[in-house]
Amino acid sequence: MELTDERRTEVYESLLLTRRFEEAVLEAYESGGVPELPHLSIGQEAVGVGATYALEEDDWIAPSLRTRAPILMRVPLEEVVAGMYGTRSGPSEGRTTQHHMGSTERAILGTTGMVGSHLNVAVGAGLSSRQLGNDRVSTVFFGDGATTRGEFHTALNYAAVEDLPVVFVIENNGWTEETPIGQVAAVEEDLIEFAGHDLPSSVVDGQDADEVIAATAEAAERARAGDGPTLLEMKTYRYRPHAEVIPERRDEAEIERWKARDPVTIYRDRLLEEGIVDEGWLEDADASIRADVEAAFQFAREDPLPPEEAMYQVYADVEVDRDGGVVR
Amino acid sequence: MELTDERRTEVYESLLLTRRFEEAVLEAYESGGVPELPHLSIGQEAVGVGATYALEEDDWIAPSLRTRAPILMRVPLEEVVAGMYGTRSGPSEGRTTQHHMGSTERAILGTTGMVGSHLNVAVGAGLSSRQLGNDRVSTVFFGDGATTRGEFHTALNYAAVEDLPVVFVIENNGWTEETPIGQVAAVEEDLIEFAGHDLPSSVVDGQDADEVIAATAEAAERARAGDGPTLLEMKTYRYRPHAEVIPERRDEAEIERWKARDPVTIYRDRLLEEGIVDEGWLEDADASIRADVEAAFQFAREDPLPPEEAMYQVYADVEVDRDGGVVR
Amino acid sequence: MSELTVRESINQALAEELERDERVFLYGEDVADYGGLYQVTAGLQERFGEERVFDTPLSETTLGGTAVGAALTGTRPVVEIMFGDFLAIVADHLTNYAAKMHFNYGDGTSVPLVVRTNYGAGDQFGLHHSQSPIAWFQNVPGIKLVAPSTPHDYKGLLKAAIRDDDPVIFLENKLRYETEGEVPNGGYTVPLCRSDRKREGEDVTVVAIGGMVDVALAAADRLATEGIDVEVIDPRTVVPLDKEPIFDSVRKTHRLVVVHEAATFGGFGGEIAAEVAEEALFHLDAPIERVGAPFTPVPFAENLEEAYLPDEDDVIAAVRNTLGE
Amino acid sequence: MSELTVRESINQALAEELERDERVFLYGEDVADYGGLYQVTAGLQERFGEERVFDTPLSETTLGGTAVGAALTGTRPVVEIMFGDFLAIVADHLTNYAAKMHFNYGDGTSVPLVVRTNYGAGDQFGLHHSQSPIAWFQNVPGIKLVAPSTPHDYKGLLKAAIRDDDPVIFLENKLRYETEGEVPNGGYTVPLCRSDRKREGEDVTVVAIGGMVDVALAAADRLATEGIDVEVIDPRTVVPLDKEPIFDSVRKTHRLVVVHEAATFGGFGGEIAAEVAEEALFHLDAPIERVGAPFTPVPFAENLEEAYLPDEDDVIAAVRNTLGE
Ligand SMILES: Cc1ncc(C[n+]2csc(CCOP(=O)(O)OP(=O)(O)O)c2C)c(N)n1
Ligand SMILES: Cc1ncc(C[n+]2csc(CCOP(=O)(O)OP(=O)(O)O)c2C)c(N)n1
Ligand SMILES: [Mg+2]
Ligand SMILES: [Mg+2]
Repeated sequence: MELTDERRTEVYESLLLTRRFEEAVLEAYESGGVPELPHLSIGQEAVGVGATYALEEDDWIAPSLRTRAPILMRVPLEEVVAGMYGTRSGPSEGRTTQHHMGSTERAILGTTGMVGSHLNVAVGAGLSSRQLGNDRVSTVFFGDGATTRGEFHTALNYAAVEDLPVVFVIENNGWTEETPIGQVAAVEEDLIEFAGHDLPSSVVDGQDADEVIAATAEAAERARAGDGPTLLEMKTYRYRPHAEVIPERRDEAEIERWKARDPVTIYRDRLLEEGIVDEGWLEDADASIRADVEAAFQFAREDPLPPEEAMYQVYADVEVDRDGGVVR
Repeated sequence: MELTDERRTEVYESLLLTRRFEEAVLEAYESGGVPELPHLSIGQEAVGVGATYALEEDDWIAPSLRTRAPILMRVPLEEVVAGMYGTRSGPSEGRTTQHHMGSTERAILGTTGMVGSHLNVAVGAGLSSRQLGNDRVSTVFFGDGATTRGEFHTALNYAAVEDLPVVFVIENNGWTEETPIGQVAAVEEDLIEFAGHDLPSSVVDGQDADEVIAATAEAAERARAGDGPTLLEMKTYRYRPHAEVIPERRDEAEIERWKARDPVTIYRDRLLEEGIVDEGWLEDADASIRADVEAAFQFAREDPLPPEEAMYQVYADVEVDRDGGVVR
Repeated sequence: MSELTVRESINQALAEELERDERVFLYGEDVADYGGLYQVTAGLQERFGEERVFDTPLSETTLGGTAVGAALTGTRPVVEIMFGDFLAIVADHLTNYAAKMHFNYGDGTSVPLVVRTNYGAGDQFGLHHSQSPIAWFQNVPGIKLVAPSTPHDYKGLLKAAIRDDDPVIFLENKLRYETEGEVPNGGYTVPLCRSDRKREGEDVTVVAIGGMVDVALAAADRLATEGIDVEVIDPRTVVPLDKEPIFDSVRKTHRLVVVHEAATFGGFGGEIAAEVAEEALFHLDAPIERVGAPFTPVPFAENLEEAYLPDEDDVIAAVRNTLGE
Repeated sequence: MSELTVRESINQALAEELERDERVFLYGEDVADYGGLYQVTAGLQERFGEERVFDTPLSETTLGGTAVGAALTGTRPVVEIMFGDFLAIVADHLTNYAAKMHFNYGDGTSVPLVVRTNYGAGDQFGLHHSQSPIAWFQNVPGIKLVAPSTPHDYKGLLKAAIRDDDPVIFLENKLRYETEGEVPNGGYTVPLCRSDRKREGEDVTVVAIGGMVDVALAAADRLATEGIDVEVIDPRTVVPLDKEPIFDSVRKTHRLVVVHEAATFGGFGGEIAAEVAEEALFHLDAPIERVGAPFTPVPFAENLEEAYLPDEDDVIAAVRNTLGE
């Protein structure tokens, strides 16, 4: 994948959008509150941005509960924010939270609240690609904690056995809620050790969007060529607690160490250094993104709640009343 | 573990008992029929015999649906055969089939018909050992097919994370029902490749009881010393189809290749060669085992069916009627 | 019309739908070359190729998960779970994923998958290969549960299930794969979510599910010789439920017996009884009778399993009870 | 007596049982140092040490499987499954293992484990963290399902569950961890499998489950001001069910309303209604009313979730219906 200067500025804009969006979520949560409990990815932006950037627009993406960037890159901001507020213009008219949203048009696979249950689902998308003879790649994001579920083994195995076009992206932020992953995963060092499966795997610097893009692009190419799945372990970190109700208990020094490798800063400095952008451009970009985010929140706050009928979208192919009875 | 001559003749007797027992099951099935559908382990005897022999009598054993030897080594023959006939003297008074039997006194963990669901259960027995501060090791047998379930990953991981006293024994007979394991497991060569987990693992000649004993004894010692679990892959083969209703579709040459390394013959020849037994002893042993097996079948055929009340053993701590109502 | 077994009628349905729609594919443990443990898919791989009919690892969560993923992305997977008991292993993917994604999306995306599995006791397969798992999913909005009774319905309902846009658990009674019956030639379907009156009668309504429809009909025949005229309703799709025909029948007969194979307590029969107790209480001339298994796991021993499984005599006794006999 | 929250009463029960019996241990995701997502196990690791209270990987099948194995081999695991929705992931170990092993053994071996989990909507946690999973297990012989309502019962029932030799799913209503109530000091237990009359009344019987007991009692108070005298029965253990007190109450009041939080269709209320329709039909002066959620996943939006969740007004309307008002 060739990264022109223009493309790299887009990458930066996506990083910044993700950052500014989540900062706004945090602010909104801490002032008036937001109905959807925030599980912020601040600090992890390069993983989602880089991987999504390396893919085609119609490649399937199966986000984890924390993967925010791909959603922001593919879905209009207003819709995402409305999703958090549970208002009418959200991705499911308020039926579900925004971080489980699915959209076939945007090639986002809806997920469940069961961490890791989406891995085999993403493999199923790969199966569809094979059955339909198209070359859509399926990329699934999941945390380090999810690697200790059985789904991790079975999904890797099946994708590898069938050489399906799937890219597995571990967002390894070192923690599964309040437990350090090292305490619950029987590996010496890296989680890819788990995968004795016959598939390529590598560890990637998840703070560096360019590294993420390169690794994902290579994996996607392999998938598209019919050479099967790849496992990528992206080392990253979240600056915030698991969810906003949970107190911060991690080591201050650990947090600071990671902040010194901030993915937005790394990318900004690189663009500056390479003379691709200047301070003026950066300020403009930031201002415009902030304005967009602000407008989206404004929109969502004014968006009405859904009508009660929104709830009754349970079956696609039959009309059913609220008591489970078929309407003739 | 020191193997005296006497002990080695016991090993041989267990191999032969398992063989003769299953031959009798087959014969009974092909003539009049046996209520429990036989899933025979003929050809695989050395795995169960060797591993069980390497353990203490109160070490927990969690058999697979095919593991026959440990049950025969720990449970009176009459009871086992009655279990197949579903008669009153079976291990659960006819409530369940013999191959799911559990017995706390004989340290056999009851299993379910869900291949592989017992792996974490066996790990739980290891947890009990730790909690109770005893040194009982838990050994779980499972087929190659079971390694493609999520349970395999999660059980290995948890046992390794907690350094629990568990020995994992893969009875790799190359087939999962009608599918060759190579077709559904993404490994280059051996199933232990799956286990990138931080635990010792090795491939063992499952046709040679002495090898099985040595490997299991070492693993059990490690477990008892508090050094955690071991994964052993025992290469073996079943001579019969998956179950007796299923036609044989495997390559004749493959079957013959394995029969040339028959575990009973290997052990008999070795005992003869080393002068530990002579032909006369072998004949006597065979005759006596055959007589025992015959008597056990005779017993079971005459054993009455259970009384209907046998079925109502559902709760240990409350009396419940057949309609789920509590009896006051 | 031809005389087909249930096995053949399912096989035909699969073949016709594989033929009709390129998006349909079939997979599961040993379903391909071997043709499935019960030989229901025999010959299909040969006919449609390895890309349309294929085997999988021994991993039900992969079966459940990939079927959801495939269904969400434009194909129509038909997956075989070897025994209904194993649905417990895919309960997460069925309950939390398949059932909820249409609700979860906002663009009409649905989950057109079919999980074929079998259920039922009577062959001494023991407590883990004989359960009747309907109740595990009866309270899960978004799932469709289909349990046919005749070769005709098996074929037509399976074809409809494959064409249906919702996730369907298709329950095959493993004791009745050999049952024969008339099946029309050609590509008919039987609509989901429509119950069927399998026998018309005036005196007592019997609602029977899946394999118990045969039992109810046999009981009705025996009762007819004594002049007791039983109506037998077969819901066919149990979730969601086509309730009105049941209410109508009870309003006519004033008596209700519900029959299924699972334990009575907590079983789907309770739902039917409750519905009638709400909607048609004052039409009832007798307490509702439920016929089902005792609240125990399925026992293995021949005599115990026989005592466990509801049979004609149980249905007849229940009908007589409603008649105050 | 002290005034304790539900959270505190559960924590006390755990502490007392850990203290009393060396075989008891507590584990789950983040239950140890952190004290559990809902802080129910706070302080217990500090007090009882890392060998008795510990964290696990994010693997519910390990939690379910190891709890069964530990319970079969002499210990008494208490395992926390973070949300009741995740029971679908351990359904195999609960349904096929825990529930069946006492039956499967012949020597009296049982499976004394407790799965603590929470359930319930009302906090906008969405469709995968709000379900009420009772029905998933209501047809599973061998499991005990306990859903307490008051701090007093939470403590006493949990202690009894830990001492009980059968596998218990202990359901905590996550909206009510802060609910306060009188709890006796010292080590009482409340017996499993015994329902409790939470309010005596003459006119209508309301059987309410778990979190809905509060709702029923509040409705009863409001109705009392109009002279309608409601009796509220709390089964506490729903499987197996202590049926007689329900029948007795209906024989007295001649009217029944059943209230639970799960969807009405296919929910446990159907079983209760069916039992009454069989046992006490001619004592009923009005059709049985069921109050529950609509047959949809739990919606997220504030107004939708409010419309979804049964409330006092729904109970009051149902009671009025039974009175023909
Ligand atoms: C199956 C399941 N188990 C437990 C949880 C509760 N839970 C939500 S997020 C989480 C931690 C996930 O850690 P990780 O996979 O590393 O992702 P991260 O939160 O770090 O992005 C847990 C335990 C859940 N949602 N689903
Ligand atoms: C969870 C589950 N899936 C599928 C089956 C059906 N089944 C029974 S045995 C078997 C093959 C097991 O193969 P393997 O683990 O290699 O053991 P083997 O039979 O070779 O001893 C299968 C698929 C089952 N019993 N349980
Ligand atoms: Mg993490
Ligand atoms: Mg095998």
